[in-house]
Amino acid sequence: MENIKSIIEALILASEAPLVLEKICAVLPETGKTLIKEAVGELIEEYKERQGGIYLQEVAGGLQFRTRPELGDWVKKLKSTKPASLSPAALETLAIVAYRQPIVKTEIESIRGVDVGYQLKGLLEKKLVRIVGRKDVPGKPIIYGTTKRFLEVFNLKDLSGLPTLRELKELHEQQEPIEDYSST
Amino acid sequence: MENIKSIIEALILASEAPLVLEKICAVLPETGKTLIKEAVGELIEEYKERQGGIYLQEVAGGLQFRTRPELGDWVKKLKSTKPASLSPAALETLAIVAYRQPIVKTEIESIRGVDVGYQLKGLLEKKLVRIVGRKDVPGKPIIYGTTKRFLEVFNLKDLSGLPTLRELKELHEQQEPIEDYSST
Amino acid sequence: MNEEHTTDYAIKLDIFEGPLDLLLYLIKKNEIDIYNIPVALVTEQYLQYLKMIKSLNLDLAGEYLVMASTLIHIKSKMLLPEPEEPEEEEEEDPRAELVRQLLEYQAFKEAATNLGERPILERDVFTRTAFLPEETEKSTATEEELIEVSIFELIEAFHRLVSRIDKKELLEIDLEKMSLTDIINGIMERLANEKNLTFDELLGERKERWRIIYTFLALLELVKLRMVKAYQTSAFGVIRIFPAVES
Repeated sequence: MENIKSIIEALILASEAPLVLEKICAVLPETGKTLIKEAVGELIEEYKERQGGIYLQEVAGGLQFRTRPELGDWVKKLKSTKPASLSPAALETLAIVAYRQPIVKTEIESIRGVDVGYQLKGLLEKKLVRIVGRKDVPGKPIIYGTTKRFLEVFNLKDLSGLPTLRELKELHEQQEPIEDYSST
Repeated sequence: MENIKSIIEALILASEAPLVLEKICAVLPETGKTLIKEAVGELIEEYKERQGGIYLQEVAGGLQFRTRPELGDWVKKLKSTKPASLSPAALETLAIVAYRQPIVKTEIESIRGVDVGYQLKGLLEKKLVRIVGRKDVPGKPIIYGTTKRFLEVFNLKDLSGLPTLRELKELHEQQEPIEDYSST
Repeated sequence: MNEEHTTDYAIKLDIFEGPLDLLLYLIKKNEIDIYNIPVALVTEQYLQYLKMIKSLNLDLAGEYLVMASTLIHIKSKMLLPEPEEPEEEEEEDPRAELVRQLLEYQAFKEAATNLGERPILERDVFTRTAFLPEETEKSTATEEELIEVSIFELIEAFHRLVSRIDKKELLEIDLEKMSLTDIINGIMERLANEKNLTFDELLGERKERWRIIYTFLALLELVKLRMVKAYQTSAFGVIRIFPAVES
């Protein structure tokens, strides 16, 4: 019984959606449904009695680990420091600015083939890209470049530290091994 | 104390990445670091003693709930996706980067005796290895190192958790110990 | 080398990670002391292995050949007679460097095995992957937020763009139906002003792939029509284009 409870507990944590009884039964075909139900009940009870920060919640017909509702404010505080990642579109725009700076918006757009206004705004807000000046052509378009923060985020001493396309190609062009021996 | 432990437990579950001590401190500014460390240590101990299906693992400098390694086969039965495995060639390359970082490609190649471009590319894509910078020698070769993800994937608290190399013990320099939660 | 050995190698053929791995295998198979390698024996078996690969028409990585020459070099050095008068400093064993390399590689091979045997995420251990209710709420991230993206992703993004551009350019020609006539006229116009031009000069600064292809096609057409003459001073030398008729 102890072992079954442990397995169920592990399954609940690892499950991508609330874990339904049928899935537990499928993993443990040797164990009767009644026994599984009993183990689940005991697990729920244990977490309830323990009064810790997490508990087992029956949700959408399945089981899931949840944080105790009373602690919601603390959890929200944690979430406000969540690291942001860049969308592929923002990353591409940033890459063009980094490799082709100083550069104006229309030049970036001719490379990406789409409007980049939204991405540029986001990159300016994230302080990864800055306005370097204005180009001396009709319309005086804004010239963009990368910032010091850009170097910090990417752990670069200066722009010459950016890997070149040639270096990337060198990694790309290596021949593939004949077979992949999986490590078990 | 009970309450602090509960909050920390909830934070660990809610965090998507291993939760670092600094974040706990940021959420609980009123509580001293020593007290938080103590609570973390107790939590780890509790889960260890409980011998359930889940436990608290110190990984990549933070804390994370993980399923017990012995139950891996059961959990795998639940998961439909197969983990991408590393070939022996990739593992060798990764081991060299892990033990000898910061390191450049030619150094890895002189140890393995073969080209490692293909392996490096794969490890970069899997985010197990990252570009750290450029070496200040002619040609400015790219320097590689392991990532936080490497520690996460290999269930390591930090790089000092790697076992020392058998034949190279005398050459291996002592790693400075990094903050230890459980020792308080 | 008898047949039995031959098949033995054949089985082991593609499991070696490189010349050092193969050498370690030979040392283990022959129960040799790594600090006192009988170079002649190991070299013979090593070369036998390379022959095997060749006979099977498999690609042999250059590194294996480099190691073969290293082994032969060490072997020949060991055959040299000892110097009559021992020098001040003791002569280093010609095998020393190879032994050091083998030991180092062996240590990392072991480390790699250890890594592979650790509890690995998504293979032996698992974490929470399900969404929790709080996560659906929008985070109120500030401008000082951390950004998690690596420089490798940045350059990969750029690389994707560049490779996309090449294809796009070729597509654009089809769309715009760029006419060969335009380029032919352009070439003839330039040749009227300048006595002769090289292919490079014809292209000028504009070296997009489609332009190179079209300029080349235009030249072929002009040569066929006997409107220009192309001369080359030597094989692979610079090609000069002259107008067929002096204007």
